[in-house]
This record gives sequence, structure tokens and C-alpha cells, in this order.
Amino acid sequence: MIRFENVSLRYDNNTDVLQDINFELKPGSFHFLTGSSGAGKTSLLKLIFLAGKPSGGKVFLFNQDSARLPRAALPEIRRRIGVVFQEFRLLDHLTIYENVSLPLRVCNIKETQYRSNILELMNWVGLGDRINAFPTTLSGGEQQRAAIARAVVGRPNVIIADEPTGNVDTEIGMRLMRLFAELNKQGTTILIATHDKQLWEGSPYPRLHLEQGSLVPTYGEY
Amino acid sequence: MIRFENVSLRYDNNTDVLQDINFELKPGSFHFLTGSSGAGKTSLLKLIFLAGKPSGGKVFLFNQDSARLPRAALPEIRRRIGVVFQEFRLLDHLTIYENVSLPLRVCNIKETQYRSNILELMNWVGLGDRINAFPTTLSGGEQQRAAIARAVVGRPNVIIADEPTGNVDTEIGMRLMRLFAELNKQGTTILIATHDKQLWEGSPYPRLHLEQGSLVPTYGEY
Amino acid sequence: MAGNSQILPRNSVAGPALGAVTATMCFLACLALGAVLSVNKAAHNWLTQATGAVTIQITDTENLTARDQLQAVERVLKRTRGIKTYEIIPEEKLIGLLEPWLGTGNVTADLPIPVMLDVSLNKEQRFNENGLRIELSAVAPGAKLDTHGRWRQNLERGVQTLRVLASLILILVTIATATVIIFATRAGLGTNKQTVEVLHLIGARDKFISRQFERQFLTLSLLSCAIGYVAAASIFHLLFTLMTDMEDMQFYLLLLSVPVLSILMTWLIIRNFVIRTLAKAL
Amino acid sequence: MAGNSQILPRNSVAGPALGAVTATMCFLACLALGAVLSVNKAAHNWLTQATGAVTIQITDTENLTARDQLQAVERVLKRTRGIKTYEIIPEEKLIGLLEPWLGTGNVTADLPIPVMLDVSLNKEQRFNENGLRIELSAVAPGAKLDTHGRWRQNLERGVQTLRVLASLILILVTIATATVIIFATRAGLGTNKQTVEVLHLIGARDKFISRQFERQFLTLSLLSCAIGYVAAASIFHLLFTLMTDMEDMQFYLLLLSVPVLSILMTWLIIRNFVIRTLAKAL
Ligand SMILES: Nc1ncnc2c1ncn2[C@@H]1O[C@H](COP(=O)(O)OP(=O)(O)OP(=O)(O)O)[C@@H](O)[C@H]1O
Ligand SMILES: Nc1ncnc2c1ncn2[C@@H]1O[C@H](COP(=O)(O)OP(=O)(O)OP(=O)(O)O)[C@@H](O)[C@H]1O
Ligand SMILES: [Mg+2]
Ligand SMILES: [Mg+2]
Repeated sequence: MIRFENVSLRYDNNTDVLQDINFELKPGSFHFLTGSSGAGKTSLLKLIFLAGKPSGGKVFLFNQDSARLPRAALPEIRRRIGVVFQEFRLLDHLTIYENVSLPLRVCNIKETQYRSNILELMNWVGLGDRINAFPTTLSGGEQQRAAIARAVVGRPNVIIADEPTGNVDTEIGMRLMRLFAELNKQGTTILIATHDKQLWEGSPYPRLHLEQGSLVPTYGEY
Repeated sequence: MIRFENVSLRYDNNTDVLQDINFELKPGSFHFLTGSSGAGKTSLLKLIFLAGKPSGGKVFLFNQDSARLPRAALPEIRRRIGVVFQEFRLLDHLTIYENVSLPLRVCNIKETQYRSNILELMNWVGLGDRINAFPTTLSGGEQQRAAIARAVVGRPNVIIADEPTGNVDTEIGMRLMRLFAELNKQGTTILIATHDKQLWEGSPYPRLHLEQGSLVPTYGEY
Repeated sequence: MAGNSQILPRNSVAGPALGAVTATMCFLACLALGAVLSVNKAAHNWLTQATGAVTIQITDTENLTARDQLQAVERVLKRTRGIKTYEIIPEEKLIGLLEPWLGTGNVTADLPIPVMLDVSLNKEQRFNENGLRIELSAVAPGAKLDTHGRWRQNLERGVQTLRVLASLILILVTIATATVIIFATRAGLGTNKQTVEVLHLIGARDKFISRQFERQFLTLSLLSCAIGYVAAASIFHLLFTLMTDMEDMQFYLLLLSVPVLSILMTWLIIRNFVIRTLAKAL
Repeated sequence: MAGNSQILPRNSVAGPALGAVTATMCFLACLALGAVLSVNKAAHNWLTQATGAVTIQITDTENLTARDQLQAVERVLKRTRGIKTYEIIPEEKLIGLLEPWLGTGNVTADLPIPVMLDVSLNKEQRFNENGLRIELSAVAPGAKLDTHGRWRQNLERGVQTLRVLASLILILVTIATATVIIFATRAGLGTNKQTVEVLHLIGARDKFISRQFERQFLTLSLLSCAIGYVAAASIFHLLFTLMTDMEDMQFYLLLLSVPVLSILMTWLIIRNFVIRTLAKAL
């Protein structure tokens, strides 16, 4: 589904942020991506959701080389990948409901077809009573949950989440992890970047660990 | 130094976010503020750094009633309170160096007087090699550290930090906590809002715990 | 309901500032065009009268009286291309013209009053002024052709100057407007950079995003161009009413080309600029 | 170095769009004012000539010849307030004026040529036209006063219309500019809302923040008003050169009031608006 082959990345002439990365995410798999602050987790994820191109090597998305995709093909690919951004990236001038429904609107889907789904999803993440609020009036944790709702609403094949529990307490964090696990059971491929040990310790899922831009083996498989 | 007397807060006709809050931060004290997502931690901090007024009760800052401060007196008070915002609030069009030096610039302090201080501080938080980068090119954790540097650079009497370790790994988190502890030893009053158990468990400092908008007693003193 | 709301923040691309500029520019362009149109028409009227007011004056010479030469002149006029009709000005009218100079009752029968002919030209045919002058001097040495040429030239030059000036203003206003629109669009794209990036990342096509920009602009542009046009048209209506000039529908229709072209221009600029910028984005 | 950089993002308040508008508006306002100034001056010249060109024409009556009446007329003229000097037009000149009507050589000695006086008026004193007319008819029944009054009235009305029109344009341009600036400032404050909030929260005073806005605007405003002024002045220079009209320094100095007032207006609007908005902020 997603395959990295000798991928490296550098920003404007600095040292390599990523070096010689090789891994594959099989359909329906669930991985954690760990590494200390500045290790390159977000940079790696950006290569997957097409917010950047590798400086070297190849990134295959759905068996297509990302560097060779024509511009017109990008929206289709991106619609198959749901992203929870580390900094949320909610649009402040739209309500939470509008924010969450955006991935469907850009596909020109009619509101009647998705309204009830969204309301249900909002209840799931605990925002059922705040759908008409604007992002700036939400607490940090609430914004993060809205961002997660937006990432999953379009039923993407792959979900990429960058630090999705950094602003919520352990209890809500576990609840969100159950949401991801549920989606994974239904066949969604999931990749979660986090520095929160609690999240992956004792979980059955494999872990990709970044250290100074390189993947290092963790115990267990990856 | 900071005293809340029967403080309550509600946003536009909703239920009370805070109810009947009473506590005092003595000069040179160090407190944690805990509570689950949406409990009202950020709302409480906003009353301290004058980004909001209580709906009921009184907030005393440096022995002055915050509701009765004339507008012209606000800047002086705010300069004595350093804030680490939950969402960082770095200015994207300024470099990290400019962002961190902003609290000094608005006091019309000459650059020659603070330049070396800032460079030292940047090294402390591990951003010494990125001072001329713009915030959007920093990793989440790096932005958070820049936000902390900006909060402490003006040597304020009080430091308010909202989830200051949400985007860094445990190791850097501990390092930042040592920075706060060091400042506290030098006399700075410190209040840190967090949902991260690791941070306050086993630390010698008292904890204010919010539950559904009210302070509830924790074991030990508060 | 909410599903149909705008995706870009209100006024973030085409705000009231752009609206005020568009309205003002449309107004000024209408004024400039209207001025050219009305002066053109007025000048046309004057020139028609002036060209129609060709006169021939025949005086006595040593050998021939004015009356003697008249027949020869009439023969020439009859066979000259471009002359529709001519008329001999009655003597009383001529005396009336002279009286301010000579005093009432002083013009007596023995005063050598010249014969004057008022010649009307045929607009459709070319009239060869110099040819007629030469022919006349051959058959009637006392005949003098007066075509008010100098006056007409002056008028034509004046109208020409005004036309150039108005075109200059039109061009300047157009350039200024285009500049403002380009910069405003660029600013709008800058302001909405984060939003555009998010839209791209969640799978929006360039066309979808561009439509958001165009939509916001079109509403505003229609409104402000209409305001500019109506303001200018009202002023012209007022002027025409005051000056009891001929006011016609055609004038206002021609003026309508200004807002129509403005909207078209703005739309093309925005669309082009946005699409090109988006193509370079994520 | 970095410490002196702008705190607000470049062009976020006064960007190139506002610059283009300011320049255009300054240009148009200069054109309007310049048009009024030059037409005023030209009209003043014409009116001076016209008013100076008062003529008196004396013809023979039944009892008195023109020459007989001349002395009485001269006496009246000498004691009339507002008359600077007068001059009898020589007979050859009068004949020259009549020749186009009568044909060369036809004006003979026995033709009753009237006596013509060219009267210059004294600008400083009021000249009572009707009074003089009555006095003249009393002493010299053949004398006729001609003050070109109708022509002057027409000219004055034309100039007045133009003045009103130009003032209208000036007012409209001013209103439009002020609107644009207010909206642009509001937009700038909106764009920088987050930045302003952060500045407030870290202890910046309103004055400090306002200065950031004013600073950004002033640079731009100076530049664009200069461009507008120079553009308009160049056009006038060109026109004056073409029309060989008198061109003077004073004209350009008066025109300079437009950019100066524009900058002042913009500055006051921005300052006022920003300070008032900030006072309502955090
Ligand atoms: N656009 C950019 N230009 C230049 N350098 C960048 C850019 N984006 C990231 N970097 C640098 O690359 C390194 C890796 O950044 P990245 O965001 O991938 O880290 P991360 O693992 O996500 O860290 P965190 O856990 O703190 O979010 C950092 O040192 C960062 O400063
Ligand atoms: N400006 C606002 N208008 C309306 N409601 C608000 C506003 N700001 C916060 N709230 C609501 O008040 C409640 C408390 O918010 P607050 O940000 O204080 O929570 P928090 O304890 O900081 O949570 P987190 O740990 O998720 O950041 C939330 O339910 C939030 O939606
Ligand atoms: Mg990251
Ligand atoms: Mg919070």
C-alpha cells in the first residue's frame, strides 16, 4: 500500500533529515512511528500525504511512484489518505461541523448524504454538543478530536495521525486509540506518530523508530 | 501574588466553565494545574494573563483586582507574567530569534543588551542552531521550546505554562521541567497546566486539580 | 444550510476595499468614455453645420457687376460634385448683418452690397474645396469662397485633443484597476495560503479552489460595477437635462460596455492568476 | 540587525494594492484640480480681454454727424468711473474690418463709416454699464455701447459648470479613497488579528502596535502619492508645452496640495481607526 525505498530528505542544503528509509505498510496494517522531538517523524509523514517530495529514493503510494504522479492525479490519491496534522490545521472561519465535513464537500458530495454520519462521528469523539462552535473557542483537546474526525470522515484507505493524543488526557487518549483500532479492523491502514510511550507500550502493533533520521530496529518485527 | 476569590466563568450563555474557584499562588511557589480535556485549565490561565475577565468573583494579580485595572496599566502587568500558550502562538513571519526577543522589543530594550542572553537561552532549549529559521519550518517540539524561551526571556515574576511538554518526548520534557525548577529557585512563581501524569507524579510540587469547572482537593496540600 | 457556506473567509479575497476601487474606476471610466461620446456627437453636429455653411460672396469688379457674375457662378455650382443645394441670401438679410457696422438706416440703395450665396453640401459625396475655388476665380473674378476651414480645423483639433486625453485616462484607469486587482488577488491568495494548503491536502482540485475565489469576486464585482455605472449615468442624465442636449438610449448602451468589460477583465485576471498560482502550490 | 525588522508581515496593512489605489486617486485628483486651475486661468484671460473689449460705435443721425457726437461721448467717458482709457479706432482699420463684406476697393470715401472707440476698463473699479448706456443716449443718440455681455455670460456659465464637475470628481475621488483606506486598514487589522493579540499579551502598548501600522503605511503612501503627482504634473507639462500656454511654478505648487493632503488624510484615518480598534481589543 505504502512503500519507502531508500528514501532520503533534506531541507534547503541542511543535513539530511531522513536517510535511507525502507519500509512497507501492508493494507490493513497498524504501525506506530516513534522518535524524539525533531527526529523527522512529521517529515516522513509529509512524504506520504504528498506535502513534500523525497530528495532521494522512491515513495510508492498505492503502487504508484509519488514523484511521477501528474498534478491532476494528486487529489484522488489524497482523498484516499486521511491526515491528522500535528498542529490540527482546522479552518478557524468555519464551524467544527463545516470543518469536519470539508473532505466530503471537496468531493462534491451532497450534505443530505453525510449529515447524520458526521453527527454520529462527532458524538463518538465527544464533540456532539459543540458542532456549531468555531475552532478557536474549543479547548486544545477538543480541537485535536475535531481534527481526528475530519481525517476519518471520508473513510480513507490510509490514516496518518501525527501526535493525535498530545493534547488529551490518558482516558480520552485511550478512547481515540480504540477508534483507530476499530477503523483498522474494518481494513483501514493506520500509521500513528507519537512520542507518548503509554500509547505503544503494551499495544500489539509494531513500531517504526526514527533516530537521527534513520529507522532503527525495535524489538519485535517491523 | 495571584489570588482567586470565588471566581466563576461562562462563555456566551453556556454552562459555567469555572465555578467558585478559590486559591492563592504565593511568591516563589510552584504549582501544577491538572484536569481532563475541556475541564477549564486554559480558561483559568486566561484569567491570569488577562485574556479574559471572570463572570463572577475576583482575580487579584500582584494585589490588584484585575477587573479594576485601567487599560493603560495592562501592559505593565502582562510584562510581569510570562506565558507559554498551548498552541504556541509564535508569529510565523518572524524568525525564532525575533519571536523570542519580542517581549524585550515591545519594552523598547536595545538589541545589544539582550542578544547574548537570547543566544544562551536558545542553546538551553536546544534550538541554538535554528535561531534564524521560521516557526513553520520547525518540528512541533521545537516550536514548543521556542514558545517556552519567549515566555521566560523577559524574566517575568510569574510563568504560566499551558501544556508545555505536549509535543516533546520524555527526555526533553524532563529537561524543560529542570528549566522551570531552576527559574523557580531564583524566585519565579510557576504554574503549569498539564494532563501528563508523568510530569507531576513523584514531583515535590502541589497540584490544583480541576473537575467539571471546580477545584477538587488532591492528596497532599494545595 | 451550513453545507453551502463559503469555504474562504468572507471578504478575504474581494473585500469592500476592492469593491470601492472597482466602483470608482468603473465610474471614472464611464465618465471618460461618456465625455468622448458626447463631445464627439456635439462636434459632429457643429461640423455638420459648419460644413453646410459654405458661403460664396460675389462683389463687383472693374468690368463686371456682381449680378453679371452670378449666372456663371450658378452654372459652376450646378455641375460641382458634393453640392446639394444653394440659395441666394436676400438683400434685406444682408443689410441686417451690416447694420451693426453702419448704423440703422445708413445702408442706402447706392451702397455696393455684395451678393451672398449659402451653399449646402451633400454629406455622402466628397466636396473638392480647392477645385471649386479655382473654377470660380476663372469664371467670376469677384467671387470668394468661404468654407470656415480654419475654424473647423481648430474645432477638429480640440476634439482630437480631448479624445486623446480621455483615451489616456481610460488606459490609465484600466491599468490601475488591473494592477489593483492583481495585487488584491495575490494578497487574497496570501491571506488564504493556509486554507488553500489544507484544501489541497484533503483532496480538493485546483478548479474547486479557484471557483471559491471567483465566486467571492463575482458577487462583489457585479455590485460595484453596477454602482459605478449608475453613478456615471446619473451624472450624464443630469448634464443632458441641464444642457437640453439630445439624450438617447444608444449612449447609455455604449456606456454599458465599461462595466461589462470591467467585469470580464477582472474575472479573467483573477481566474488566470489563481489557477496559475495554484498550479505551483502543493 | 534582525532587531529592527518589521513586526507586522510586509504588505499586510498597506500593500501594493493600496499603493496602486492611492497613486491612481492622487493622479486623478491632481488632474481634476489642475483642470479647474487652468480653465480658471484661461477663462480669466478671456474675460479680461472681453471686458477690456468694450466698444462704442457712433453713427450719423438725422441732425448730427458722428464726428459731432464724438466730443460729447469723450466727455462722458472721461468722467465715468471704471474707465481706464479709450482709443479711437483708425478709419483704415475699420475699413479692413468691413472689406470681407463689401469686397476690396469697394469702400469709398462717400460710404458713411461709423466712428469706433475701443474702451479699456479699470479692473479695480466697478463699471456701471447701464448707467453709461443711458448717459450716452442722452448726449449722443447715434452712440451704441457694446460690452459683449451675452458672450461673457456664456463663458462664465461654462467655466462654472466645469468647476462644479471637477469639484464633484474631487469629492468623489476623496470619498472613494477614504473608503478604500478605511476598508484596507480594517482588512489589515483583521489579517493581523492574531499578531496584535500576541503583541498585547506579551505586554505591548497600543501606541507601540499602532506605530507598526503607521510605519508600514507611511512609506507606501509617500511613494504612491509621489507617483500620482509626478504622473499628473507630467501630463500638464506636456499639455502646456503643446498649447504654449503660460506655465508657472505656482500651478505646480498648488497641485502639490493634493498629495500632501492625501498623505495627511490617509495618516489620520489609519491612526484614528487603528487606535480606536486597538482600544477595544484585549
Ligand atoms: N520546512 C522545513 N525546512 C527546514 N527544516 C525543517 C522543515 N521542516 C522540518 N525541519 C527540520 O527537520 C527536523 C525534523 O522535523 P520534524 O518535524 O520531521 O520532526 P518531528 O520528528 O516531527 O519532531 P516533533 O516530535 O517535535 O514534532 C527538525 O529539526 C526541523 O527543524
Ligand atoms: N472562547 C470560548 N467560547 C466558548 N466556549 C469556550 C471558549 N473557550 C473554551 N470554551 C469551552 O470551555 C471549556 C473549557 O475549555 P478549556 O480550553 O479551558 O479546557 P482545557 O482544560 O484547557 O482543555 P484541554 O486540556 O483540552 O486544552 C471547553 O468545553 C471549551 O469548549
Ligand atoms: Mg512533528
Ligand atoms: Mg487547554
